[in-house]
Amino acid sequence: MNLEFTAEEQAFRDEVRAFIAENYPKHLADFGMREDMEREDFLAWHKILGKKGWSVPAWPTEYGGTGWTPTQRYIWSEENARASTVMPLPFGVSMVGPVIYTFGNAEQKAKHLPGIVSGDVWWCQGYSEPGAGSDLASLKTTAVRDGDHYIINGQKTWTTLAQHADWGFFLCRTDPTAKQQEGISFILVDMKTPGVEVKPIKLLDGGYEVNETWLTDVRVPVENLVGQENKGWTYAKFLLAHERSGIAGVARSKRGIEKLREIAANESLDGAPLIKDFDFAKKVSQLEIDLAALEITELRTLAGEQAGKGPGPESSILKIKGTEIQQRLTELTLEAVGTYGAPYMGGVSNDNGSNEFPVGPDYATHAAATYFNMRKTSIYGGSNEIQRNIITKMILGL
Amino acid sequence: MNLEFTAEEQAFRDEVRAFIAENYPKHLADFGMREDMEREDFLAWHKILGKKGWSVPAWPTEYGGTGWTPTQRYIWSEENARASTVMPLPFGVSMVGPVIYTFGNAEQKAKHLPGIVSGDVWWCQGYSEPGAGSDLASLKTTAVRDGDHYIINGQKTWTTLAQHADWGFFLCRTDPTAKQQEGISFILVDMKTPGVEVKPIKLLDGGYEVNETWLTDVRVPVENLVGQENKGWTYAKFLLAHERSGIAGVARSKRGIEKLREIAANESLDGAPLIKDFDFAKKVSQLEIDLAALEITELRTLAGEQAGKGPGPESSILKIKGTEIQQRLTELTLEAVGTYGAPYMGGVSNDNGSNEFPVGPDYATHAAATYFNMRKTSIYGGSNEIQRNIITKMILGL
Amino acid sequence: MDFNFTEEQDMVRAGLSRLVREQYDWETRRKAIASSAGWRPEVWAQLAELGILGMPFSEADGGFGGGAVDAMVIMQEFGKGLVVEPFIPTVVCAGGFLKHGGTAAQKEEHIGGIVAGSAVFAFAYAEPRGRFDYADLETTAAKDGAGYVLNGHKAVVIGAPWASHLIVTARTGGARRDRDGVSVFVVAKDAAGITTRDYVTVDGRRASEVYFENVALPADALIGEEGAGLALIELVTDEAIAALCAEACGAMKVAHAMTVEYSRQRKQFGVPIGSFQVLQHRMVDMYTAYEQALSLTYLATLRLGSDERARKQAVSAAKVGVGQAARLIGQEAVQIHGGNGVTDEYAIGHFFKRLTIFDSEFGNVDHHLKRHVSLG
Amino acid sequence: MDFNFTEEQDMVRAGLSRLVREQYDWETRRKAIASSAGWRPEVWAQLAELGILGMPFSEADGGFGGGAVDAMVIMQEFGKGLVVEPFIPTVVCAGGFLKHGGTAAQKEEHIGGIVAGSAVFAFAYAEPRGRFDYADLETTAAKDGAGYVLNGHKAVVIGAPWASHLIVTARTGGARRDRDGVSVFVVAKDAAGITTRDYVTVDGRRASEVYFENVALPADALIGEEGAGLALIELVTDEAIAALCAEACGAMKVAHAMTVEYSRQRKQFGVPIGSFQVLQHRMVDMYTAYEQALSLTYLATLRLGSDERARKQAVSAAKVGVGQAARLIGQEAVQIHGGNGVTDEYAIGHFFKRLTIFDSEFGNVDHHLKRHVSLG
Repeated sequence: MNLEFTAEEQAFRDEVRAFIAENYPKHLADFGMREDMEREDFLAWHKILGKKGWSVPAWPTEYGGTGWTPTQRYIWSEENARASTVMPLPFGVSMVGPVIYTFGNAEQKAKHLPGIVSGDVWWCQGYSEPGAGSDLASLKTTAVRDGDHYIINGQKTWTTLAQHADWGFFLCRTDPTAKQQEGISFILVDMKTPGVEVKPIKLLDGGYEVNETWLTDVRVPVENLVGQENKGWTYAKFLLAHERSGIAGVARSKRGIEKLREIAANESLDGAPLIKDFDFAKKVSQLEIDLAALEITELRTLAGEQAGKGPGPESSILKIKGTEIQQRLTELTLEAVGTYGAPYMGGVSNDNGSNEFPVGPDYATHAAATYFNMRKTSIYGGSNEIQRNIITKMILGL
Repeated sequence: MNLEFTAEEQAFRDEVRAFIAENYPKHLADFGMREDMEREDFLAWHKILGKKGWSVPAWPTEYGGTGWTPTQRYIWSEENARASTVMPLPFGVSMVGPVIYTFGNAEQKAKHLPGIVSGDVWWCQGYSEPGAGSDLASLKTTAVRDGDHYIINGQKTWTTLAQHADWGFFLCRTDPTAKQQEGISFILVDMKTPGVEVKPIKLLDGGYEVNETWLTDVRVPVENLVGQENKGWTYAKFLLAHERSGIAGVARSKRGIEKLREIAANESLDGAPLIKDFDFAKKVSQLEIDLAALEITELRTLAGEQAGKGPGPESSILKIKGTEIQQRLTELTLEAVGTYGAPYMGGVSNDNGSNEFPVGPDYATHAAATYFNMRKTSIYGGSNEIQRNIITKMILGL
Repeated sequence: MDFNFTEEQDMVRAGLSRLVREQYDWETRRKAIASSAGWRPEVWAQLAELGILGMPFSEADGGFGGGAVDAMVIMQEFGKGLVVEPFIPTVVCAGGFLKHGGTAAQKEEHIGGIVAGSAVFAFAYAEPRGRFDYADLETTAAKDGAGYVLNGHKAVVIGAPWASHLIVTARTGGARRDRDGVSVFVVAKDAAGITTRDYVTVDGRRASEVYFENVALPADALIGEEGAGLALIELVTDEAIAALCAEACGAMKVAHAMTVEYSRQRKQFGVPIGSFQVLQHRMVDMYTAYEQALSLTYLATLRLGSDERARKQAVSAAKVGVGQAARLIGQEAVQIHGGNGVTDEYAIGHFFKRLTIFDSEFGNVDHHLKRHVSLG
Repeated sequence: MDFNFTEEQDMVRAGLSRLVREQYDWETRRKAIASSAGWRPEVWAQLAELGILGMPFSEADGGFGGGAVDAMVIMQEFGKGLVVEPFIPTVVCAGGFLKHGGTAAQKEEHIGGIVAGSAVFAFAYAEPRGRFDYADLETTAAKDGAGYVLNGHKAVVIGAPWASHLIVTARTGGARRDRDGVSVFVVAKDAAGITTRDYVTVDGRRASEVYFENVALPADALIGEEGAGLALIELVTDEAIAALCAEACGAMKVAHAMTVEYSRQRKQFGVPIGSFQVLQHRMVDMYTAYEQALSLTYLATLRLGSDERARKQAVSAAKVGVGQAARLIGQEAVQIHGGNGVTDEYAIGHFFKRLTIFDSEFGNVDHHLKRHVSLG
């Protein structure tokens, strides 16, 4: 047992660091909120990594994975967080990709995986439905077989960044007589198919990162069914466990704490830097301690995975603690900026004046919006309550 | 709306303060833990108050109550806490007394109330049973009618200070065919009746304040039934609501915080008094703030009661917050005494030495035991989880 | 001791409750805060008509003889509807400075306008680097003949876009952060040398950065004694905090009720989510936090007239306790609303945002816990 | 990076697990701690035989070449059974002082006895008014010829009633609380001038007040450099904290498992209490807290050999995180056990008591959070 990097690992870290320094697009350095970003901004780094062969490290090497050890993947995350890179979105890389290479057929793999690896194809996720939330199994969207097509009808919600998506993966009910979690299928849909309509949802931070997606008589070829008909729930659960394992966001939160320290060094309290205020510094320390614990917990989980165990219910801990830390971090950042947390920087116009350029210091600009936005993290991806139910059942055995 | 005392109320406070100063037994001043106390120590102040007519302030005046306003009762609690008096135990005064004067017949009132008022009769409570806990309705103790007697069989637990008791009030099942909460009766039992056996339970603090009580073919005259047969659950609920309203313990916790401040002024940290340590002082302030809130909440509840509303589900808040504060107070006191919290002052003998006289400062002696002991407060009297269930149902309407 | 409201207070509450319900419904509010004005002057006029704006002034000053309890009742009702109109800056703050520090002439000049609704005030005290310290001032008012010349930059002045007048704190002597040397001035917003930059706040109000460049103030712009303004500021901001806590209590009560109702309607796994014990107990904890916060708000309000130490203790206790409750209730309400809780469409998110910004007004939880400790 | 245990470590764990299960069951422990000895010397002898007491010493010093990870494995297993035998005072503390600061002669003299089980140590560092500051010493060792004369009073010296030797900290120069002037000595407990007052602790161990009255120490009683002992003490107590955290992890794991099992057996309202969602989620939070605490214990253990700042950060992080988890798990375990949780009869209360006292050993949560901040 030890925490030291081997000489090989140190060399790898240097290689990664140099690669990022040389290749990461300068105009995306230390980028702020996602909602400011264009489609190409999201994909720029992904495409560079695709060419390098580093866009899907966790995948099997035959599909483009790097074959890195957990330690190498840890180093990779750390270095990207250190440089605040805009990482590839998870919908292709961490969600549908693993489902396709695990459960898809040869044609599906050949057709869909390369676009995910290269970053040319943007995927979105059609799981949630209005009125269903974390209760995925109650979904109502139907796919009815019609010759060599499915006709899909229904409404999905919380489809993140679907406004940019080329393809979507949808859970649809293919057997209306089956119970709750049975009779569901996992179907890939070209978002340009007639009948697919994406409407943005305005969130409480003022941004538009999620959508409602209507599917009206959408005709999808049967070859877009992944795995077996009516077995979609199995793939959905597999995907959710995969999704959770990346959700801890340790390296990003580390970088967030660094930024928080920089902000608190600039803000003042009683004539001294805020970071010198014991009360405030203590909250930062507590956050660092909880994050240090989570980092080791994640590394232990990765080590377990390497030892042959797949991502198990332990990943629910990563989801719960990871999102709690992200939320506390953004809350503390809002607290740090003080009075200048109040100005709203969204697009609402105002005859009398501004909201056109920042009020107060730059770092205060998005503090409130980010805090508001991050409330979602304990709700999505299976709410933290659902995660506790999973641990209750799978680990405590109750 | 105002918080000031009227001239009359100020005069009353002076009267109370003078009465306590003149009449409270000197040898019981600032008494420590109850387990050190003899029966007569528990009853001394009660008897003095009984003679004065102040032992049961909340009762209707016809049975010995004082007719005080809520403000006067508040002053009364404050002044007793200020003097750290050993107050009358609740089993007679706050529990069985109100049940008897509300639901009992004339003979029962005449027979039992005077002994409670005077402090001559010690009551204990036979509600809980092994394996039942807060689920009172599942009780198994039976009372079977046999002519003009009931024959009681069963086992009660957590009968507080039953080792001193003259009488007990017991919930017994009189209709074994009825559902859960029906078929229960409220019966008074002379603890000297053959078949009643009291066995002490050792608690984790080392003390013996609760007991298991076995009832084996205990013959009790039917006139000891309070109210109607099989309607005991109604009286039990009435009693529990009454019990809760006194349970906030605000005045005692105020005194406890004063003592904590004294301890923290004596202990040192980094060469200065502990109370000057911002970290520690902040925890004391937070406790004071929560207690101030609870005090007003209790006064609002009392004002509501005066306006004709009986003690309602709001009293569950008093129970929850009151016990949380008591627990945090004792925890903080243990923290304050530092290293000297570890020595055990109970009666375990040790050939090599001591535990015969205090190790460390006097105020450290019972800090750990008190903290351990107070864990019971969130469990007894309907656990805090049960209180939340009550609020869910009665106030939130869910 | 007495915890009853007067008949008049009950009437005010009922009247405002009706006004908010009937004329300040959610859609109306949404349009108003998105409009170029950002508030509803017609509601302000109506409040003047109903006597609400004159409630806490003495009859001698042209008001209706009410006090802090009346302001509490009013702000609770405003909180329930997230009313954005500037009652606290105008009536509680400016009104407070005039009542406690104003000369007869100043009262004469300004209180009538406040009561009638024609004078709207904003309180310009915060500065870019001052955080919660009222004495940490870079704004200066230099003596110039009988008057003063004001220079400086005030940050996030709530309600300033709507204001006709400003109350401004400035240093007339001493070094930055000295207790002595702080003074308070009243100034018309259209005075020469004042520029503002207006914007929307995240909780749907309006505010300005206010810049003073050689603004000439007459001698009678000074409220209270020159250089001794800090005690006055502390008194008035304590009154403002009590009113702000009352507003937060109103908002928390509605946020809690909305959440309970949502949990009753919303189904998951085939049953209302309000049937899940975990959510039930969390809603109980929200309820308990609200009741405790309300108690602290009563305490602060009723102690505003007590000696300084008791007043500050009670006010800081309230700001701490209400701040903690606001955080708990806001966050839990959003969480229990699930995905809908983070949308702009549902009202609950807006309550959450208002309850968030509440903490940063007039000192946050940490600040007031420190003040409470320092009074220990 | 590597999170695997060696085969040898797995064997040690398995062996100790069996020993605790088979020979340290609850009734046996209960009798032992109530006996006049208060511990089980025969278990100590067995630990020596199994090589446990020699595990963390190098082979050159007569040990088995293990390290901090081995101590962690050992203490986790001891924690599971609330083993009271003084592994930390003897092997981790005294062993640590000898390893890091001892001369060849001192190692020669003492390590053999520790490994063989014949020398039992206690670490006398705390003083009645010193709280958690190792430099806040009233005990003095005055130079006397080549040696020293020791005077003072050490408080709550864990395991002292069982000890043959003491490690004592004393001031050889400087003023109270100075970093300089602190020295460390080894002394036989039966040396002339030492008296003790023995007692039971609330968590079932034994401790003493130890009084030194003109105790003559030879020159070679000094461990490390005169007056420069504080850095050595910080290193050794950091090692002790890591081991203590491992013990707490063992105790928490069992307390959690007992609680889950109790919730499965115990019925209320006709169903197991483990079916109530509120209790389920609280047991999940206990589990999560345990896992996070275990991670911090790993981190602290693996950082003991790092540079001073990294070591102190990791150790303080662990003491904070494990302390918070211990509090949560201890209190919740008792609460979920209900009335039975507060009885002496049920084991859970004893785990709670041990986890409570854990916080006050070598600095509590507040102390280490402060240290963490100071290293920030």
